[in-house]
Amino acid sequence: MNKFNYNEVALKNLQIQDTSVLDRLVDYESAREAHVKKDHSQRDKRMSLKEAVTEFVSDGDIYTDSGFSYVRSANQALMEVVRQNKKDLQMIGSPNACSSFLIATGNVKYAHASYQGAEMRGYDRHYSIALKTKKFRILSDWSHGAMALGFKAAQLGLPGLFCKNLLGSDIINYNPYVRETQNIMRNDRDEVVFVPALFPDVSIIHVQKADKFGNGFIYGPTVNDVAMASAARKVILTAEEIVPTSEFRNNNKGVVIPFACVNAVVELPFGAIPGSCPGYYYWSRQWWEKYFRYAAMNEENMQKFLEYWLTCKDQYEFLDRLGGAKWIVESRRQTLAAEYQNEDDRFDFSYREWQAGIKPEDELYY
Amino acid sequence: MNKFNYNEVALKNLQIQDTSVLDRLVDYESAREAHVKKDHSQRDKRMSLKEAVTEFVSDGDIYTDSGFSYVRSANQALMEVVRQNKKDLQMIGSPNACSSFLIATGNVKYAHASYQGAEMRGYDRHYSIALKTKKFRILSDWSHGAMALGFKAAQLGLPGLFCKNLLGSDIINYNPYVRETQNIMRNDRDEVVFVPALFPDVSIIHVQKADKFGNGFIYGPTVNDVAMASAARKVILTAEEIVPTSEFRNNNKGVVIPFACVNAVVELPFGAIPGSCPGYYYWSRQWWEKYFRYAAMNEENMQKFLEYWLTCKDQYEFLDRLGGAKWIVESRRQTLAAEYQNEDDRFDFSYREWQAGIKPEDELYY
Amino acid sequence: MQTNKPINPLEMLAFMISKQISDHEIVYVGTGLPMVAAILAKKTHAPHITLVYESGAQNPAEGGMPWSVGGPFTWRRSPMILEMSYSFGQCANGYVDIGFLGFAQIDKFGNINTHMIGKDYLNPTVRLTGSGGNNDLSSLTENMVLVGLQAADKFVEKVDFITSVGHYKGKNSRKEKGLPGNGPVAVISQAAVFDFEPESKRMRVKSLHEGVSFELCQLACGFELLRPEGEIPVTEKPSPEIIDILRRDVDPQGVFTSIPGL
Amino acid sequence: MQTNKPINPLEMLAFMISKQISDHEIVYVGTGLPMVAAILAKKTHAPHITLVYESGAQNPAEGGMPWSVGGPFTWRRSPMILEMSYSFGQCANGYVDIGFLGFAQIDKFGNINTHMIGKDYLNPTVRLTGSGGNNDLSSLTENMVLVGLQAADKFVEKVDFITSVGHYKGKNSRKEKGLPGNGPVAVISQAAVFDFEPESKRMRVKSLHEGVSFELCQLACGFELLRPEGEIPVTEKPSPEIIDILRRDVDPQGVFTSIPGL
Repeated sequence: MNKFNYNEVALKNLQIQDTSVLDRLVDYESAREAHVKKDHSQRDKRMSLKEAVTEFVSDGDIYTDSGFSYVRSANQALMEVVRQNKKDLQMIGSPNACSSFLIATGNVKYAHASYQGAEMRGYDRHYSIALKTKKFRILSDWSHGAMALGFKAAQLGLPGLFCKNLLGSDIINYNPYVRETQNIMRNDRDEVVFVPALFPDVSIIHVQKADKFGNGFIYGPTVNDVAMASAARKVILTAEEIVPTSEFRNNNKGVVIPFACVNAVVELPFGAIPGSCPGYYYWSRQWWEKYFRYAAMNEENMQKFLEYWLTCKDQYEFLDRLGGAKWIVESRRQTLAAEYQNEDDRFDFSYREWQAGIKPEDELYY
Repeated sequence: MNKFNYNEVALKNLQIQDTSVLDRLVDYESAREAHVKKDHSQRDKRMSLKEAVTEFVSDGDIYTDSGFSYVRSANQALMEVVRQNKKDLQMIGSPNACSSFLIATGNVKYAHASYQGAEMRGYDRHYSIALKTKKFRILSDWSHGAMALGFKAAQLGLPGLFCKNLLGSDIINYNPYVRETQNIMRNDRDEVVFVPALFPDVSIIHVQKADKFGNGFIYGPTVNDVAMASAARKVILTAEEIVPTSEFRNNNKGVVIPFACVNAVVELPFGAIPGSCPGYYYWSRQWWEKYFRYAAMNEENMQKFLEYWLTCKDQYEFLDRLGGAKWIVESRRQTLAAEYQNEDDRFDFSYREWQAGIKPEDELYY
Repeated sequence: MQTNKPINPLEMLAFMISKQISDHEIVYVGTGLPMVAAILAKKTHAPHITLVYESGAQNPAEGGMPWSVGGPFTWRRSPMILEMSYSFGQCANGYVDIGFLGFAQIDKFGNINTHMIGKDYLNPTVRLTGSGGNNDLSSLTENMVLVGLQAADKFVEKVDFITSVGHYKGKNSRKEKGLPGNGPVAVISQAAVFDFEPESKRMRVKSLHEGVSFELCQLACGFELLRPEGEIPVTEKPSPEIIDILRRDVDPQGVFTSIPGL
Repeated sequence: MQTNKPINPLEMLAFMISKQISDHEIVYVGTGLPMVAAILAKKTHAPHITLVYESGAQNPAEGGMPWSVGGPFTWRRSPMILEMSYSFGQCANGYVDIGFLGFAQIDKFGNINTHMIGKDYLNPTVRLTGSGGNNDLSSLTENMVLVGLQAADKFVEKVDFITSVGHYKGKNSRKEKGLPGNGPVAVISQAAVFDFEPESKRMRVKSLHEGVSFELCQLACGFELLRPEGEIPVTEKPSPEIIDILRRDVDPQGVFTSIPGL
């Protein structure tokens, strides 16, 4: 008998025969065991990105990363995952907008899907093509809210919870983890959806500031990051800056990641590029436009695009290709003006969109 | 058929025949309706304490208040509830340590009990006596964690959730709302406890700072206050200070109560006395000692004690009886030193404990 | 920006969406036109609304147009930012009055699809974005407004995938299914504004845009549309003052409301 | 403070509790003696521990002794303070290594009562505090240490009310019931330190305090105590250095560890 009770309709619809690939995401016992076994002392956990990914990302891991689409995603750490060629990964996140290149590179084999796309820039053609050509498989389909609740349940120490999200939708028929059931509190008919707690193997979280123990500070939307840090069996924190703990003691309002969850602290300035990091830099709008409008159109484009960008040996090389010193200064000015931390009165956010046929000299990645 | 499915064993053990008294706490539909009907605009909600309690506390209401035992409880607002002689109230909170005087005054008829006592100063004798003499009844028994999850479920918009708290304990046999059940996610035996979302009628929350719209800022532990603000059908905010919204826009890390939940904003300096308010004043240690060591010993003492303290017409009169100007200055110095916001190097926290037989001139309420 | 240029279809759409917003409401917006519309509403007939976003951002200070719901313009100088689970929780709790959603397909009961085009989930003609917050808003928010392009293969008898339940199987079925809120109250396309007939909960023309006949509207729709009693009104057009505000104050660079060549 | 004064029972208790704490642990403490003990541990053999509290306070800067778990000494200059639900959530998640609880009654499997004395819930002899966080810590934390006064009517065959499950019905029943963690690993009284026999999970004397015989200890216990193999050790006493640290650095005013007249 399988320990886990999966939604049979969804298993059939998704043609999942071997359910063992699903187990770890909802195995709260093994997650707790992993949490218990972490070193709980306030010790120096700093290491290089290379070391952190080598030690804490394994083939087959269910991984998630931080932020919201273009914002504060752990892009540079994910590129190290590609460099180290980790295999058979499962991706999960709400959204995972920036992760589809890990499908193109062959590192991600499975997705727990909630949203993949470019918001108003449209859907991700590469994702659609890759799904049809079986480059990866969807193991479970979600809404943002339901997935967020799964992470939140984990953080709160709940085996699962009831919600009204997903009720009546087809998503339930393509998600082995959730199902419709009756609200236990009611005698009259009151359908609810059961969502189990979700435990990624590894959460890679980019933050503005961390101390060497792993207390992490996030400015701007935290999205699901605090929950994912508590839930994951392993946590890598990449940070724009490492600050002394006293900074957090003098202002505790921003600390959201507790050190005890964290396995590795990586000082990684510009760790979110080509995405944005609130307070530090704006996203590279042209880069994403080129990604979605050129690279994602077909496999050949994608490989050409990634060959250029993923051959950077670190974020500094990547930065230089984005525009170097000028990019650093401009993108900082952009984000601060957008955040209204700098005067935005005469600030001009306009730029030239990336379009097919753009001249190389007009490719400026900010 | 009753709409709500109560734990039959608990109903029997608690001798609750008419279950309608239980319904509102778990009626998420009527709570949502109340939330929908609130005026959601950012309008000036300031009014006097008297007006707020008149308008938003009704006889029979399930009420809760803020903070944690001595800390940031809405004591002065509760005293106004007594002055206005609201009847048949149900109290709920984790803990409700400061509310037992509302039983003595006859305002509270029912308790959803989680903890009543003085921590290391012992249990609350008055509460014990009042229970035995049927001055109030317990409608449901809780642990802090399970109750906190009930409020949290409400804030997250969940009809209910599963946890491991309470499992196997007698608390379940004295709580009509919870029960043991099987984890839906598992085929093997995995018992969990179902906890429904909890919706108080009115949450009275004391905060350090609020704007006139009801955005509330809390410094120090927030405990369950954010969840209770989201859950309650009505919310009264009392605040040490009313600040312009721009203060929150310049530092959003402390705002925790969203304005949309709030019905009334009351400027109420010293609204937590005789309890403490972090950043503003320490608690009156002797007052609580006298409460637990003298007043709580028997009905006569309690009535004498309350006659003295509850005849204050407002918090200023109460302040004067605590020690007036000197109390204000001393208690501020105490809390800032304890918080390490002031130098504590030569600071002496010692004081004379209230003991039976203490001379009146030694009664100094700080 | 020339204010005497005739209104273009995107501007018209922004205006119609804005009219769905009443003053004093809390409005859940995404990027793109609904965002433009909400800010237009705020600058015209609904100055007291509060904008909230899926990223958890709440009530930003006025500024530019966000390109992403996680971007700074959604949370610039916000008094608070919620975690995502709480951002949807506020909908479930009844604090959000109205939300806006796009779709790739819609059926006559306002059930919508943002998942895929095709019949086989494992091998779709096109895989789209998936739900994101679409399902959550539809499931939890008090009132929903759906905005999308109208064509016979987009307004369909049966959507290829129900991402989000609107009025489910019609009549009282949404409520019976256990979903809170009123479901979709309006659908806005480039041809018409629709509401839902109160009894059957079937989509009904409420007003037709200038120059669009009911027959034309029906031609661009894969299911039978209901018509209102009496003559069908023409959709209200914005006054020159409102067009002016839209062009000058809301989207001065025309990022969302300009059409190349128009 | 005279450091050559003989150790008093409260100081002894604080020392014994402190010995339950290993270095590098995250320790969930309440007010009173466990608090004193945790700080003593931190200043002696366990400098790298982190203290967390039911109020949500985490890892306060060193300072005075808190009178309430919500009071400033539990969260002074804390890097973070959790909401209560998350404070217990960290236990459920396996991040808390050890917690300390008091009790009014305990049975041989370490199930404890802080609710009431008497047989009738509706009319108890005495109503005590109720659970507070007692049940939550017992249910969720990896290892629990129980601290209380030993007497035949407190160490009982059957507690009047099970506030918190320890080893439930003995043997593997805690785990079978679905509770995480190891349950109680030690009980500390004024007479002895106890552990639980690994197979039956029944309470067993681990060491007896100086001057206490097994027979005396059994007399002050309402159920049959197990004895360890061989000679029962005498409970370790603190060195003069540790007594000195306790009196001078941990509780200099003797708020928790002084006994009037001693």
